[in-house]
Amino acid sequence: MAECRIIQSPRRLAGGLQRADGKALSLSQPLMQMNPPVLQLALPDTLEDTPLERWSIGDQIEAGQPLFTTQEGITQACPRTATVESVGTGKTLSGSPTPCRLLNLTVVDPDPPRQPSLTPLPANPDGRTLRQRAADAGIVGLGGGGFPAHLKWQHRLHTLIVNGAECEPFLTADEQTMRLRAPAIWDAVVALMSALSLQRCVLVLEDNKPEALAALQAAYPSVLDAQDVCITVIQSQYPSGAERQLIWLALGLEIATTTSPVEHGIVVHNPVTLAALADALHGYPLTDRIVTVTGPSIVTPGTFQTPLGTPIDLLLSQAGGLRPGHHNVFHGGPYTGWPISNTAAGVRATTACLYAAPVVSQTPSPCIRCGACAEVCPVHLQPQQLFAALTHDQLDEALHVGLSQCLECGACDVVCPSNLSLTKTFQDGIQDHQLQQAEKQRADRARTRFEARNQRLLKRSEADETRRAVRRERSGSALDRIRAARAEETH
Amino acid sequence: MLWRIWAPPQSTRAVMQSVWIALIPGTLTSVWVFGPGVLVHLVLAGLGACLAEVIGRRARGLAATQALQDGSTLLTAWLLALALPPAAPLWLPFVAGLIAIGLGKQLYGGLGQNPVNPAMLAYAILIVSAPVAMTTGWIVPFQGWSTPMPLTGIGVGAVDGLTGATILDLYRTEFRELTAPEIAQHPLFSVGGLGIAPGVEWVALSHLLGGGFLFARRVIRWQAPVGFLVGLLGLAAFFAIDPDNTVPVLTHALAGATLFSAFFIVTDPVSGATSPRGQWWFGLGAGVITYLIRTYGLYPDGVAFAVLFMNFMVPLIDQYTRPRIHGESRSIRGSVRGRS
Amino acid sequence: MDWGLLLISAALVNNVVLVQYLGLCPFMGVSNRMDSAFGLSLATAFVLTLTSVVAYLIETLILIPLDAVWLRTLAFIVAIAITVQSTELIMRKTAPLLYQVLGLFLPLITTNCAVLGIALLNVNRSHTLLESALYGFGAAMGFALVLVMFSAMRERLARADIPELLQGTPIALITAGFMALAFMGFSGIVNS
Amino acid sequence: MNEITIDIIAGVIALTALTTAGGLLLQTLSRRFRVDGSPLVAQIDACLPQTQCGQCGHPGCRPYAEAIASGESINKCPPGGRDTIEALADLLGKEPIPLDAAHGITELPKVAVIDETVCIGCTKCIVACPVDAILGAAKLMHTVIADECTGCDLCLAPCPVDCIALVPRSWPTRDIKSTDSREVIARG
Repeated sequence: MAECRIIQSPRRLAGGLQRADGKALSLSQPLMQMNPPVLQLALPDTLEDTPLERWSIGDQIEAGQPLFTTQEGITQACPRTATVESVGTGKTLSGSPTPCRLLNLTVVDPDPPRQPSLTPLPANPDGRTLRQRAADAGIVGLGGGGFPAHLKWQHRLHTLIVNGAECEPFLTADEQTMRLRAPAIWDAVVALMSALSLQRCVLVLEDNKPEALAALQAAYPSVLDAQDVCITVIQSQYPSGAERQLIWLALGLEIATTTSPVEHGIVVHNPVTLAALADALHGYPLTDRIVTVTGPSIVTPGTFQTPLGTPIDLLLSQAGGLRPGHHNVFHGGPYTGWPISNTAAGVRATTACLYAAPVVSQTPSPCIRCGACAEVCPVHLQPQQLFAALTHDQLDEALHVGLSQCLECGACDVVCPSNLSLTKTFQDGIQDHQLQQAEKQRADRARTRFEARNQRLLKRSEADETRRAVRRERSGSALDRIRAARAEETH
Repeated sequence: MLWRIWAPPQSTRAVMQSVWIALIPGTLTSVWVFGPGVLVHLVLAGLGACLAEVIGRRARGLAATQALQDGSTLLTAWLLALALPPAAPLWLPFVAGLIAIGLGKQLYGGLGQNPVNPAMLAYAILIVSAPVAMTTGWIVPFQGWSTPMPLTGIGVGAVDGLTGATILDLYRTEFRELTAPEIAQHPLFSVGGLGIAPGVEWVALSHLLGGGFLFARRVIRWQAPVGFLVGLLGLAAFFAIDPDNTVPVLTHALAGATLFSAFFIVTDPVSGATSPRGQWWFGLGAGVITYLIRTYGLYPDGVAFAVLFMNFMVPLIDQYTRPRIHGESRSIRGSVRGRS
Repeated sequence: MDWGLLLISAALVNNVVLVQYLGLCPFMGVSNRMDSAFGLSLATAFVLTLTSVVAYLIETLILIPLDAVWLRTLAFIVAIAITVQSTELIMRKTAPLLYQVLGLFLPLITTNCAVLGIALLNVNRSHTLLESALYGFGAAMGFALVLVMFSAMRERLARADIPELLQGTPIALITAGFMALAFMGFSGIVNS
Repeated sequence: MNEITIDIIAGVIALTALTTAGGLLLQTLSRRFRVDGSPLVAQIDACLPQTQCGQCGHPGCRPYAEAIASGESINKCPPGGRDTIEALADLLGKEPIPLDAAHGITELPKVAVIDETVCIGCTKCIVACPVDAILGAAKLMHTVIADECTGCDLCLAPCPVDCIALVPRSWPTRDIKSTDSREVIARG
């Protein structure tokens, strides 16, 4: 058996946070299987084909059968054998004003699919087969991005980075997966490396996950050349798992914000995504994902193997429910999570964590320019300058000083002594900028259309004018002829 | 409870309070050296400052209590009380507190908005408009306890036990006739202490202690204080090649407001530069200008003017010392409106 | 006088705006934006140096021989106006890039009392030709320094929660006053 | 003539000579170094919201831009609101002024919708639309290309059956920053 190469990263983030990670909270319990009686799947806005036409109420759908396909080619399989209860519109997780279309299912057979619904792939699939399989099996970034995996593989790639950093406190989905499914992760690495002919693979782990490291080491497959593959251990620090930061920590390479890592031949995948990919190779599409339910307000935090579409309520009650009092439930971790307003909605592929914490009201005080935010900013922005510009209606200045480079990681919020909602302000600013760009494009289009119309009207009136002139001339000559004829008659 | 004091402060109030704590050793030493007048000044400056805060907030239709609670107003007053001459007439600290908060802070919209250091602004305004009260109210060290506080500016300097001169003043006036080693024979040097800047040196060293506390609590960074000391003492050391005609480096370091300013004035986050590199330049500039004013200027201790000048440089410094953003080839400079 | 000291004196100690209170109009008017401030500073540096020389030449070549020094102010105004206008015209054609930066500001400078003030001061201090040019240049540097500093400060004030009553010009005037106070610290550094 | 008079005359002659020479110099220079053309109108036009609504009193945004370039007030564009006024003030080096309420108030951007059951296919709205955002032909139902509609409301008046309505956009839009109309009234 080959030995796995383990490297200590010589780099550490300038900035970032080092706080108590709270991960033990949910890792003290073993992984539990969720068996929900109902499922609620939110349909993406843009669908290649809609289930509305294919399914009618009362129809039974087998587990693993395709439900719908998005425009990006991602096919979602039915998580469990179930009957269609209703298809309609309803509130989303975040409670955004535009309703989304929902597919409600009543589960018939609560067990996960036992038979592969797709044909298992041979040992070393080629790139095309692998891309097709990932799309058919619905493999998207399960770390939280939700970006379709097969689209990343369209680029010429040379390096695979497995993002096992899981730097945000309380999050344990990646760690639990690495502990329990290390062989599957390596399987996916082997398949990816051969199919995409990658030169190297770096699996990055934070140093607060010794169990995961041991599991990965033990499962290291002999087929992988230790020259090309290594595990890089980095210092536990938030947000070392952000894509560009991770690449820098692993390879010492800074990716310009105007380009994406795949354009540089580097693809980053989350271990949970890789485990799901390994299942897909054996013919099992993505039907379940691992969800951490944690936070100070959860009675018994833990990790749950959860069918997609499981109502959030159900998951929370499975974790012992919320403690008495006012609590917020966040989709994601304590720093990057956003509040869930509709807990009846179903779990998504990107739901890595549900974090519940008591509602705290903190009154913000004015910024005293202490610079604590700049100290922790992983991209070295000056959040206090961004904040001052945005709160005084100077979007252009905020963009000038790097608003669009903000990771929205929330580190500045944590350290701000004035309790300012910096990240929220930046998110709003970024959104405002996008709307402004859209407005500008509309204005430009309106201008061209207006000018084109004016040109057309001008041309038409000119054409009318010439036609009239021609007619006048012709009629003039006709008159002359008549006059001449009359004159002849009289003579 | 001790760990609470040592952990980095988590709120604006805690930041201000840690500066209070850091000021305690220097204040106690000042009382020991200059007498109880320091405490009276502290109270009067605090009253003036709070009055201005209340009036300013009320005038804008805002609640005054919340602003007083964050502790920044009292901090400004405290800094002023330590900067003013200990035997200055009693109206001086009160007016200084009023000016600092009224003109320096409230006009700009309160905490966090003021572009210049309120304490230094009040100091500069007063030294220009009340030079006698501001320069002659110095007590011979250790005689403060036996000296009555003057109630008005009249007669300052004439009262027994008062002296119109600090060590820096002494050097400035005596250089016309004497060399530095000769000046060091002056009786003022033998009052007590290390013989560098009698009395004041103990105050300065206490402030060093407080500054160390602030640094350990990560309330301040090293850049601004070190920049200031390098600027001031570096120039002093350079010109010390002519020891007869220059103030000794150690006197520059321990006399006047050098250490006090290094840790409590140039480190003010609101009116100072924000990035570490910017703080370094800010401190360095303030140090150099302080040296120039001390050596060549008309005013006895140039810190107030130097800090004020550098405060006006801060927007520029902030714009040109941003760190390079991760993934960018160079740092962003200037502002949108200054891009040309 | 030492030329270095002359420069420092003109730029800092006797700062044309904050100590001599000349050129306050552009100082308040063109400090809203930093790029304008840069432009005006460059234009002023150019014009001040040039007009200092021209004024010196008019003084020594025309006014003194004709014994018409009582016409100095008038003559200087005319000379400055002509110099500035012709500079603008020539620059517009020959150096369009430079004109883009300075062009808008050149006519403003014609009415900048700092320009006339420096020309008159040069005569009062009986500077030589080179000293006049240097003094003009130094004064322009001082003008540029405070203008750029002040414009950056005004940009910061635009991002501060200034009470509504004082927003804009009022707070700018107050701040300019404080800035003048800061420059008082330099008094005495160079005896002039 | 005494000496002082001679002095005065000499001075006046010298000054006159100086000014005349200067005037002539400037005249020749302005002839030799003439530059024409100004990109100002395009820059002003870029600040305007391109709704082509005519609320400013000009037939479209470009004509208003031309009017501004020749000195018209910058506060006559309600759809642009405060943002536009500030951008224009910035560009032209003027002080931002409140919106002139005589030309309307800033509202959330809207789109026109044709009630297709009522439309009689008269093509009058198609002629009125400044950006060709209405599709249709005579006697055939018309429809608005929502994505191209600027919400100018010029199609409302010509419609003989009142089948066009302005509705809020279905896609997210920026918060409007209108100048407070009360402020406009207060300042007369």
